[in-house]
Amino acid sequence: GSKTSNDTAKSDTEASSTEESASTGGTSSDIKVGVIYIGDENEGYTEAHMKGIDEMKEALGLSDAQVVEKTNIPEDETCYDAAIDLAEQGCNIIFGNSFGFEDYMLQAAGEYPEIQFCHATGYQAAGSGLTNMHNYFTAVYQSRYVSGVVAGLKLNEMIEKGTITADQAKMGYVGAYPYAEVISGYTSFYLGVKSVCPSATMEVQYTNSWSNMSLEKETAEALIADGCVLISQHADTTGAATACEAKGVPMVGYNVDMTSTAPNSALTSASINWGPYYTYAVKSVIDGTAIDTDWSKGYESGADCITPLNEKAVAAGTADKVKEVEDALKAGTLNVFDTSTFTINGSSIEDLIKSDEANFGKYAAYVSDGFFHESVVSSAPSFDLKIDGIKELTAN
Amino acid sequence: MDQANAIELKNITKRFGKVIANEGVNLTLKKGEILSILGENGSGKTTLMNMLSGIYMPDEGQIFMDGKEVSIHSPKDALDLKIGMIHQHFKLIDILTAAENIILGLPGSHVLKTAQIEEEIKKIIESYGFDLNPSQKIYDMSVSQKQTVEIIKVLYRGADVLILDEPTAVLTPQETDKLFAILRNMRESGKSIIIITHKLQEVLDISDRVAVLRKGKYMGSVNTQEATVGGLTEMMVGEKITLDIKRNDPVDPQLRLKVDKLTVKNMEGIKVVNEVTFTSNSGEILGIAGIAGSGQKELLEAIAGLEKIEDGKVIYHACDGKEIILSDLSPEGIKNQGVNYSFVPEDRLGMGLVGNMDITDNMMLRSYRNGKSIFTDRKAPKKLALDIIQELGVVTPGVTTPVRRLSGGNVQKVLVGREIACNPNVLMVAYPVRGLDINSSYMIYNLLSDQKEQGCAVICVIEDLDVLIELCDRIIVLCNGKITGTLDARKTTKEEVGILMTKDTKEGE
Amino acid sequence: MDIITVFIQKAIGQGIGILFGASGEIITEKSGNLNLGIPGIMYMGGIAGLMGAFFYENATDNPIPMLGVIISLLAAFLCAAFGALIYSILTITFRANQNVVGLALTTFGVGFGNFFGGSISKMAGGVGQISVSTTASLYQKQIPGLSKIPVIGPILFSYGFLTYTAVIIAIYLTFYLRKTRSGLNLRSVGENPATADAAGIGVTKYKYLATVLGGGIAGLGGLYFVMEYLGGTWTNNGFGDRGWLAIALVIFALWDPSKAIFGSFLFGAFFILYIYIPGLSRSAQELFKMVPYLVTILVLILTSLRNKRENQPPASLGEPYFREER
Amino acid sequence: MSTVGQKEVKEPLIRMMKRDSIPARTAWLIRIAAVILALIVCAFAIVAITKLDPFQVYVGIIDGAIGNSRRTWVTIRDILVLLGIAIALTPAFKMKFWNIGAEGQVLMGGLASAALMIYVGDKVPNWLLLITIFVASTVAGMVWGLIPAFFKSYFNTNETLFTLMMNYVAMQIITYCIVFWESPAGSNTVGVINAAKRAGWFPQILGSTYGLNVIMVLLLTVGMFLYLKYTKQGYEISVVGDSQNTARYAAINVKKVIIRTMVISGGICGLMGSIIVSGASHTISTSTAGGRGFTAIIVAWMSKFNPFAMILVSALLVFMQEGSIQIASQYGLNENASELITGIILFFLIGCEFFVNYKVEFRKKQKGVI
Ligand SMILES: Nc1ncnc2c1ncn2[C@@H]1O[C@H](COP(=O)(O)OP(=O)(O)OP(=O)(O)O)[C@@H](O)[C@H]1O
Ligand SMILES: Nc1ncnc2c1ncn2[C@@H]1O[C@H](COP(=O)(O)OP(=O)(O)OP(=O)(O)O)[C@@H](O)[C@H]1O
Ligand SMILES: [Mg+2]
Ligand SMILES: [Mg+2]
Repeated sequence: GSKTSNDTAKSDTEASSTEESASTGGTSSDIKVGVIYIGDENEGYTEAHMKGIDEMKEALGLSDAQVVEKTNIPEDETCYDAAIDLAEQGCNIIFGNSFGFEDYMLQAAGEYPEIQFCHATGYQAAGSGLTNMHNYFTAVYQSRYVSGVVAGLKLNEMIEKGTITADQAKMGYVGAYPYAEVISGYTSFYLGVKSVCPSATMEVQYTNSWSNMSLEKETAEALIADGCVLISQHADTTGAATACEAKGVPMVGYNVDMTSTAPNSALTSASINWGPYYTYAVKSVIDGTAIDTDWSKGYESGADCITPLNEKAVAAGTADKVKEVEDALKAGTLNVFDTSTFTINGSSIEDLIKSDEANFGKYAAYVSDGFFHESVVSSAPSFDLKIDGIKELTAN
Repeated sequence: MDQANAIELKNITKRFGKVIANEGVNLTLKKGEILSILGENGSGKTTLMNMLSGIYMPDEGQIFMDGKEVSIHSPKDALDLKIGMIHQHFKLIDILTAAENIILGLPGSHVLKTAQIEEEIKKIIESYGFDLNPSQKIYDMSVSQKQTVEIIKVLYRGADVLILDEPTAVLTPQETDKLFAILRNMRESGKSIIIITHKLQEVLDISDRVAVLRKGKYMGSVNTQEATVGGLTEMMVGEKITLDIKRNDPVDPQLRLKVDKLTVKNMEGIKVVNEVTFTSNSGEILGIAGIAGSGQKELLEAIAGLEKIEDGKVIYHACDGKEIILSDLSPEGIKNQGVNYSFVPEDRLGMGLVGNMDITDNMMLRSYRNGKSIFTDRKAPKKLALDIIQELGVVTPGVTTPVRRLSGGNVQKVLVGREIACNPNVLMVAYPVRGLDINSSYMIYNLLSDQKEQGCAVICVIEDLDVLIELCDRIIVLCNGKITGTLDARKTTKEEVGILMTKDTKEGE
Repeated sequence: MDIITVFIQKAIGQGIGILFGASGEIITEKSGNLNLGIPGIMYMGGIAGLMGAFFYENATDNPIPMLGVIISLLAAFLCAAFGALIYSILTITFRANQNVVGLALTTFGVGFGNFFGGSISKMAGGVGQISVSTTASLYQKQIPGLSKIPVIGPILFSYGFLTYTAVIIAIYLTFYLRKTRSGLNLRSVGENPATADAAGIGVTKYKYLATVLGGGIAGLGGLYFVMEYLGGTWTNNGFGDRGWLAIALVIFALWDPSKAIFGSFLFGAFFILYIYIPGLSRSAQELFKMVPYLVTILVLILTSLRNKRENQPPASLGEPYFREER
Repeated sequence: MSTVGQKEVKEPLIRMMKRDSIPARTAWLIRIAAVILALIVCAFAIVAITKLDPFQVYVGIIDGAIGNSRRTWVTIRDILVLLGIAIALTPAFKMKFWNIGAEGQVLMGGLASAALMIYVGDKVPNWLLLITIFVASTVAGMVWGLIPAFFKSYFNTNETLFTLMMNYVAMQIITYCIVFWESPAGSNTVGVINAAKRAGWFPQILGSTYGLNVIMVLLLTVGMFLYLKYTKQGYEISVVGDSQNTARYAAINVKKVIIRTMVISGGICGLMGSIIVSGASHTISTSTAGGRGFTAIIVAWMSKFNPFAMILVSALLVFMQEGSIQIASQYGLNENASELITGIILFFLIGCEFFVNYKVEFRKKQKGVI
């Protein structure tokens, strides 16, 4: 475990190293952790999880032998095999990082009640009746919001310079699937943009794949050809960055820092730091305390962040504004899904819930105190409303 | 003899697995002579020649050219030594033109100067009196045209030693005469020539000296002037044999097959069989004469259901008097009607047999359907295979050898043996002795006669007019797909048949 | 820019990688070798080129773009040729079944690409961090001036040099096969090696050269994808199944490289068509993604309906040659 | 006068000759030697690339494949799938029909099973559902085999590409269906189908979850062996494979045989799809076949269409694959390394067949130059 976490997670590393001193002397030497990954270190999403695991190892002082990682596990019976195999190897806690693992992990969790199973991005733990099954995610909408602010400032700069007019401030978004996680993500990004650039609009095109570099690039190019002046994405590769760099269109990435692919165009990337959760979950097992059935923390715990701003590309004053927004998020004074900032077909969500038009009633549980409580009912994002100003190019 | 040796083979041995194709062969070819090599099928003639042309390498022995030892590892070495060979099976590329085939592998300018090359080739064509269009594609050519290309290929390369492996097997007598004239011409210009043929008359006709191989061993040579057909056969086979074809009068001939105004078109839409009408009777051999490519092959294949029939009828008259119209049926349909007939096609390995299967499995081709079980019976075919090997003297390392490995003559014996074994009511054979040695040829002729005596209606296409007249009861002559005459074999002459074969038929159209 | 112009431009961009693969496979097949390892070989070319540029750029402080291009070109070509050499040794000298060797090589090549792709990713500091921007920028350099002409500029002149190289190679190969002596020899080797052999042509030599050079050319397709198309990065299985489409294109083009040029553009167009058709639902998009494959099938059926002699695969395709075999 | 004889007389260094036959024992020794040689080469590669102790890596592979009974069962299950698909391909290949569309045929079979599990689910008793699944998935595979066979037999359409393209069409059909079957919306995941009631799942047989898989695939293996070797249809396949002209001559209906054989080949592939979906994964996705349709081609060819040799070859390949999952996790070795190792072993195994079929002689003595 000599890998150090990257710069973006620096603040968090410090935070957890204090935790580490608290846990020394515990039973961390007998614990064994198993991890099932959909990809490997060559794939951005899994790589982020691996970094989180490494951070956890360092924070809790686990040896390499105490962490067994299985990579490139497809979302089928192989996942179940892997989970069972890890259980039989004596793991006390087993993580799985892909949505499609959930059913197989549930199956294994039922068979090994004394082992903790933690599944990222899933939603079934609470309803499963298994006490050893847990879901986790982070409040990634926060980092998306912050990255949106960066994008909005860039748009403002372009409007000021006269490159575009205010009503040409149309952005393109390369999404993977029309899935709540993606919808919640692009909405928070858009709300971030709008908070500084009110005239901005956005088009979303789906690739129907989590990770396909060529498709992401082609989709970004089609969006640019369609008049989008800034691109963001919720898909795992740097395909969109490649397209933007070639066309000189500013872009906001996801997961990883994209400045090496797009040194002149990448502004920043919304990113997740999984370290805090892994540290929390494994430490809970060591301490013998219960793990949250649904865990979702954000900026305040260092689980979300944006990658370092690309000074070459961002608008002047971005860093200050970002700091201000981040502080507000950490302090809890800023709510991303403030219902006063968006409308759906011209109405506010509160009004829609009241009228119970088109089944809006089901959102009542999420909306109170003037905002939509994302990732509270369950750890996975649940905001799947199409708000005004955003147009999905893929029909439903 | 004061002539120098062009080539000297010393103690050459070549094995293929267990088969010894050549064993300690010593052979010389003198400068400016035409040497003919004679031997039964599978006696190793082709193998020996292939070692001169670089296809095979001898396991043992030495090759000398002009007195110096040479080693020939590849065809290229042979070409560099100015040895040219025309192989038993043409070595031509179908989709290329004659000119492209001729210059294949030769050095020259990087970019092809097609016009110039064709000009050069035309010169050769004219100087030897060939008839060929250098820009014609090979797949459009007749067999003799292909042969011409092969010869020009050798001439163009300027070979000093020319080897021809059964060049006349597919030629008409006229074409053969033309070829021989050219060979004599070449001999006059100092070239040395080896020719392999099974037709003894040709041997006597063209060669200066005859060398004989038997079972891979060299049996010695005789000057052609001193040679006789009987002597040569005895040398080849190792014993005295009689070369007679028996022909009895047909006994109780009954109508078996009636072909009525049959018309077949080829891919280009030309009528290759044009309103052909004839009958075939039991206990009778019907011969079909005609120069190569006059529609014989298509006619037989059409009757067998393998060729699409444009117009006309083929009616089978069963022994019980029932009439079955075959012309609408596929081979499968004919089979299902219970018509018992056999067919020995021209293309033995490509149509009559499965090259990669052994003799037993090839026997099954006719009989595998027997019985109700979904499983095949291998016992009977195996017995049949052993019987055929025994009775027809098939030279093979074993019953399990793929037939592809057998020499041409032996392949034919296996095929004919199988077809006769079905006790057919109608037996059709196309070019049954092509490529066969004289001994085997007579064996086949007599097998056909036997079939006739057993009451089978035999239809055969045979090139050799002497044999045709001697073997058959009736002869029909085809020219350009039309019948130009029906003759009584006992009364006709070779000349009469020859005239009908080239009779101009255009007038009727 | 007009959306149709962009579409054509992108279709060509998608097609070029396939074109390299098809050109390489055509001369390979003309020698009688059906190299199903091309998809793997293209991965090998891509990763080797990227690694070459990566190590070069990391080794010097001021990398010279031209040198980076030369190094990566060589690395890609040689590594892909090496893959084809493995294939050649096994199929030509050892006479192993071409299908098996090809498929095994594809497995090997894709694994090779992803393995080393991962390794350099790690060295670069993580996913998406590989950067060979100096080299890649030269690969992506468009023809100055001309590319700025409206409509014609983007469609004809807005590509890097590899795009033009692909077209030139394809055209030259057609010329080579049709008009040159050694092209004639090569064709005859693929049609009938025994005949070619008897005519004194070095069958083995031709088979080796055609297959190895063909592999090298195909490898440039991988390089194109990595450098010009993606601007110098790597992603696992990023090249997808384009290698298979390259093999499909061979038949599509009836073994004529110059016909493959337009074929490849057409394939490229079908690939991205659905992105440019507005208002498709997600399920409809998935159906649209079938189009390239359905069109290939349709073309196959249509070409088989008019079965011309000249449109057939090389007659000895897929078969090993042993002179002494009867 | 010609200028022959200037050339030096030289025996070539190496001469190759076709062997007539070789004792089975020698053949196997050659193959074993090839595997050992391959492992040695791989060992060098491992040291060069990863600096790991190759011996331990191999121990890791063995441990990963058969380290405990669960791992062993997983290995067996995966061997069976690969074996079954190879068996399915064999009749087509024997007929020289280059069916590289097993991937798609398996997928269509899997799709049929998944559809039945989803739509018919708990409406019928499980045994009836399973039988329906077998029939439906076989039919689905048959259709996928029939289409290219039809065009091959009537128009001589190139089947290699046709079947390859059919794979992608099948994949797109699956992604299309997933849009409707996914849960939750947009997740692109069907998840475990009928997780609670296990409707359409293979029952436990002989005390094992995979008992039915074993029985079915072994029956297929033996059946295919008998079919090809001893039945009339098997004989027809060989004849058609060797020469279509000869087949027509022998009154075999070539079109019928091509179509029938591909229907059988595709049908078994489809059935394997149901074994994967109902008997193992209980879900459907584009990676349900997971490239095994291609690997099976290698298996079928390397085994020279001998169903029993296929057991060995598929066992070797799956063994390496399962083992490498283990070493990847144990040593943090990138999993793609296993493809490299498998590739190298395959190259050696493929190459060694040459020495089984041919005799190689080195120059015995230097002959005199005259
Ligand atoms: N490539 C080969 N592989 C195995 N056996 C062979 C091969 N070539 C020839 N033989 C065997 O060697 C023997 C001699 O064959 P060869 O072709 O030389 O005979 P031939 O005299 O030319 O006969 P024919 O008159 O029928 O042409 C035969 O038994 C044949 O089966
Ligand atoms: N990329 C490719 N290019 C050409 N042929 C290919 C390709 N991929 C596969 N093939 C196939 O390889 C096979 C081998 O061809 P072969 O020359 O044996 O003729 P054939 O197609 O079997 O046809 P026929 O039965 O008419 O002789 C063919 O079936 C052909 O379809
Ligand atoms: Mg011969
Ligand atoms: Mg063919």
